[in-house]
Amino acid sequence: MPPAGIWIDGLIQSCIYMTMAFGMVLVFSILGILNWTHGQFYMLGAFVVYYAFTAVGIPFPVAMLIAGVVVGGLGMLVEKLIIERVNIPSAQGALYVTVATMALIFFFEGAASMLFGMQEKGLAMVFPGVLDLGSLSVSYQKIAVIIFTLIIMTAMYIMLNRTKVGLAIRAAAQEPDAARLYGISVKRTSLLVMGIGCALAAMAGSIMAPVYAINPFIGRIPMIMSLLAIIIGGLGSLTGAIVGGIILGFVNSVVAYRLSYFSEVVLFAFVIVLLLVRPQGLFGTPLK
Amino acid sequence: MKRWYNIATMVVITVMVLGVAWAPRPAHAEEPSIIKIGVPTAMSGPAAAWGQAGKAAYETWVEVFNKAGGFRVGDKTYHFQVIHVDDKNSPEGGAAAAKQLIYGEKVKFLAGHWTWNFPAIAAVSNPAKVIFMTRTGNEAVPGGVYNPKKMPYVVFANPSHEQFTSDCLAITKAFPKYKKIGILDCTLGKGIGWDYVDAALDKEGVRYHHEWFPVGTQDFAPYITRFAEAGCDIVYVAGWIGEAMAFAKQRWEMGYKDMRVGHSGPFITPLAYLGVCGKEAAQGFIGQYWACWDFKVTKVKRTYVKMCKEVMEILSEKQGKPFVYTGWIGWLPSHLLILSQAMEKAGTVDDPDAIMEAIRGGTFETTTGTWTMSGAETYGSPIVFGCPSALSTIKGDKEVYLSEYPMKPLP
Amino acid sequence: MPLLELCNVTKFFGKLAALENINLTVREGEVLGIVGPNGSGKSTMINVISGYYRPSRGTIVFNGKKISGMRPDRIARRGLARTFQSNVLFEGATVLESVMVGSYLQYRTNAWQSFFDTKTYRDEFEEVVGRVLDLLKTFELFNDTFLPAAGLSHGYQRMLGIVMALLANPTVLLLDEPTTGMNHEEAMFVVENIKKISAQGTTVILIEHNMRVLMDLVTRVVVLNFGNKIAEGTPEEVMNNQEVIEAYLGTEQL
Amino acid sequence: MRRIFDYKTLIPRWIAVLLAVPFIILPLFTTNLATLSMIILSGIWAIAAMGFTLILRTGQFSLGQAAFMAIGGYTSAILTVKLGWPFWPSFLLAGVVAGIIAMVIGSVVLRVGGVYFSIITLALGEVIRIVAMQWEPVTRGSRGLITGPPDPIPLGVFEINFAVSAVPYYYFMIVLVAVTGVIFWQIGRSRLGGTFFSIAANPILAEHQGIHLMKYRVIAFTIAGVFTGFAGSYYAHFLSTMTPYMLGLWESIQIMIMSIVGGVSSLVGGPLAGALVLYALGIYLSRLPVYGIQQLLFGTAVVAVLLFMPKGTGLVDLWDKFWRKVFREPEFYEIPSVE
Repeated sequence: MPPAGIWIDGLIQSCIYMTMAFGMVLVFSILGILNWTHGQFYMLGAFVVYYAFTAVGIPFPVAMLIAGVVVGGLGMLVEKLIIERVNIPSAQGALYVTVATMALIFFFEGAASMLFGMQEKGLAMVFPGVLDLGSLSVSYQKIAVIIFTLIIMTAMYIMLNRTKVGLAIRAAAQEPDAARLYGISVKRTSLLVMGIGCALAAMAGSIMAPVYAINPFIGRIPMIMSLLAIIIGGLGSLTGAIVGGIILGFVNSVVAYRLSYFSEVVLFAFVIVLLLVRPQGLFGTPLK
Repeated sequence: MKRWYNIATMVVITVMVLGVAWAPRPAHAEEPSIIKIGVPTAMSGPAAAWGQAGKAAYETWVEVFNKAGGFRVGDKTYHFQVIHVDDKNSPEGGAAAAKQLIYGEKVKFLAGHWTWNFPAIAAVSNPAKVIFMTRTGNEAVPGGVYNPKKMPYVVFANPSHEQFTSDCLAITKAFPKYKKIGILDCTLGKGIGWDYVDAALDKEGVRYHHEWFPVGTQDFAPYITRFAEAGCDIVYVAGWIGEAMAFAKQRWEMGYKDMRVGHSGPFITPLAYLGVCGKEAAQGFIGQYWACWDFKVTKVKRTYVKMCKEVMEILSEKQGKPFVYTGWIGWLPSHLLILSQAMEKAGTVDDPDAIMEAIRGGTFETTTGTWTMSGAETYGSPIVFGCPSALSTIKGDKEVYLSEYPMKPLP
Repeated sequence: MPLLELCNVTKFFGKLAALENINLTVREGEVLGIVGPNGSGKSTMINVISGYYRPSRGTIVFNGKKISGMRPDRIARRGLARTFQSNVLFEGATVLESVMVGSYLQYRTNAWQSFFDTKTYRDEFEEVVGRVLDLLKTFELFNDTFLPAAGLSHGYQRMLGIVMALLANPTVLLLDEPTTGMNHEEAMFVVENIKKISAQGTTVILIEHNMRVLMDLVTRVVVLNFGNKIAEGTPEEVMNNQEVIEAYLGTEQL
Repeated sequence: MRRIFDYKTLIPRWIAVLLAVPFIILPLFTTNLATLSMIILSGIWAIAAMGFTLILRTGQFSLGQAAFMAIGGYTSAILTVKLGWPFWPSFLLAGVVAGIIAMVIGSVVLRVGGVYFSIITLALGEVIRIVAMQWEPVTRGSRGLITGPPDPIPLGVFEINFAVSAVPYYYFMIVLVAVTGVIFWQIGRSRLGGTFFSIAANPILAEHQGIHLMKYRVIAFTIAGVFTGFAGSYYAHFLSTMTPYMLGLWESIQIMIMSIVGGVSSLVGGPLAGALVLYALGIYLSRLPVYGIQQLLFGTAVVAVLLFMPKGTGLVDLWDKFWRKVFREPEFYEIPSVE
């Protein structure tokens, strides 16, 4: 039985992967494409918060919201200017979107390393201090991570289930054609969803900014991890994304604790086997 | 009308792009009195911070060195010129950079300081009879790629495993109270002769525990816990800057406050650590140190100290804020000093064999002290010298001299 | 012995049974019509026979071989070709390309012969092309040979589908609503061709809404409703069958 | 008549040869290593991209191509360094091994389609990389294997020596690309290409026409694997080193981008165009002193091609347009006599 520190760590990781994967699946369920740039939006979110907090001196929660808005807007821009124009209605469409978003990975990383430099930056001063509980101790930052993630997830839940927008989104996700009949503009919905998804990625990044070091390349691992989380949960299933994120987070940290550096091969092998025996994941709808 | 405007802009853009693309590299004057030194170093990737900070320092130092009169061979005066090429911090990048420097720039000397792409660069430079002064290299262990018979044109400052050993010993000498040292490295560093480090530590009676983490790890909690369970009270991180910072921060957050952390690299600036780790967590963080004017054990020639200080001042003025990175001092300047003195001894600048002859077993004044090529009994090669593992630690927001451990050849 | 035989074939989608205990025997050389209101399981039946779906229960025997549960391509190789209602196009292909791809089963030479472009392959290729162009001529598609298939009218796309099915040199041809979306002339033209085909000894099973078409084409009719076979026999018998009339009056006016 | 499935690449043979001439005579003008190695490497990437395009022709979208390069590279590196084989046999064996592994993996993995296939190949690539990383005794882990140049080929009086200059590498690269190109071109025009095309265009219909999808997907995957393996082996020996991080996910992405931007309408022209243009772009941009600008402009260029070229076309189709303009070729190619 791993010590409590490992479980807390697993919880923290679950929080990132959950938030990331949720945004990704949201985009996938509406646009039907995987946004491979998701990790770079995570990175940009972290940088926005960093500068908003250190340079401008905006309080952290506000800075987080700002990051969400800014990067969400950026995501909408990407959707409007690139994805929408590249995503032609044919078998090839998804292919071109994949290529475009993957090219954007290089674009954003290059831009970030030009603008912000490659040196590690940090926000350790946001919630300094450690809560000491005798045997184990938790830093206030990690507590903040958990709280913020809960807030964001609840907000998403309310948004999706209690508001007209959310209704429209879910409708467009389940029955695009029917939704069109009911006068829901799928175009606008997908634009909105892209914004929300990227905002979520940015939020994840900004939550993590005080915990990890910030550099232009921090987006890559979370991107792949949330991809795996989605596969575990099942492509296109929102609950799947959350559950997958939680599973991945804990598995990641417990396996690393048991087998140290063999953890990554275990993860990938696990996902390959899962894809072969049950491609639809835990919650996805079975394929023909 | 508008169409013409568009076409015109298109043309302009194309011309500009082509201009940028085909722009010839700045032509290097080919006077005989300039010695070109190729420096394959990391300008991108996780070690970019070191590479970029180093580049500025090296170029300034070379200016200062040339201004001070360069060096004389026979009756001619020679100046150095350094050409940096990004090796993308990877072996294939290093090989490509070395090829570009040797065949493209026609350099006769390489001086680099990265570890895990040394073998690739050496494989390119050695057949071309290009003298490669490397600060650290992976493969100098018996059975490794480096073989003094096959690679007569490679000069080591100190191979990776020797540096790590010496660092660990320096730490344990500095803090006798720590009972067990944990050694953390990225899986990238697995193959660089840790078994020799272990042998040396065993001989000195130091207790240690190894851990490796996969590339790109951000979350070190599992490894911290494993170290804690192994009873390590000080951990030496042989990874990149970011990883060392993350480790220090997270061990603090997990409540292992008295688990001390050291790093195999020098500080760029302590402020980065304060930013990433937080003030308390960064206190007592150990890094490498090269501000030779503080050295207690190793004696350094005053002129060199003055030079280095001058460079630091110039750079501070240039960037407007104090330039506190001292890691560069032990690297390129010492290589170039050894090279210049060897050339003076050999009386030639373009006969690699003669120069290597002068280097073998010779004694040289460098920015890190006086070194006699002392590797003979270690590697069966007389072309390995040492470096002091000089350590510093973070106090407040300053980096202060801690201790040093003059390198002795390994058994 | 019967050429094609379905016994107790059942197909469930989730809980809902699209086909229930269908028993059917198809004799050599006949033209069998399958009729029924929308959603009565006609297309499902074709899909089950051609292997697109595997039946939940029951067996399908073709030429004395059990084909239920086989992959579609294996079934097609045995000489059981089909057309699709909508999905008939190779995206981005011209008519000729489509039929050339469709003529996969026409070749005896293997892929490597075609790769090395041997004499035998070239001869066979010319021969196949000739056959293909003749077929295109008979179906009035020759003038469009080099045009993108997507540009054809709906009716002609159907004909293209039939041509491709024929190129799988079938002994049984399954036609899924071959004449819907055609005007009367086109429909009649297709009917004529189907007659020709069956005259050459190919057994034809077709789904058809248009009773007039059915009447002068088929020798036997099977009526499906809610996945059950409610009647079987010559068109006349079926037309006078009370149950059938009700089933139809319930849905569409005759 | 044989041209119907590559009717979009209207380049007659003599034009193709004509285009090759400048590359063949280039070393007469410059033997500058930077230039030559740029073309050599883009040739290597072009071969890998051809493999990707071939797999794409069967409607599958592989994100693990660099892993097959790695397999090839490691095979020949291990054979030459560890077992002391000469280069040429190990080069051939590298392709064979990569092909066999591709066949085995493909016959398991190709069952899942679409984005699942992409992700599973991505994961496989990572696994192969990690294995190369951890399998110290054979692959020397992260230290990598230091490979030598190919052994000299004695030609009567003088001998072709790879150690001294890049020109032999260059010419062997040309040969390799030419052979691969001819084979892929032939595949594209033969019935095999047609079958691949049909599987990509409409798998269901193709299956009902009697085409065994799985079989042909595995064939395509294997062929791609073989040539990618060759490319990988040559890559390892040209860079004189083989490490786990040379060929990872980001290289797979690079291969894919080259193939798509070059244009998937042609099996050979597209990858060549994509690799040459994009790799050259990358090299020249990496001369700029500002770090990060090369990734920035690279991404911009790719997105620009995707946005401003007609959909479904890549750089190679620019040539196509030009050709039609100049020679008044019809949009859909007339078939030569059929009788």
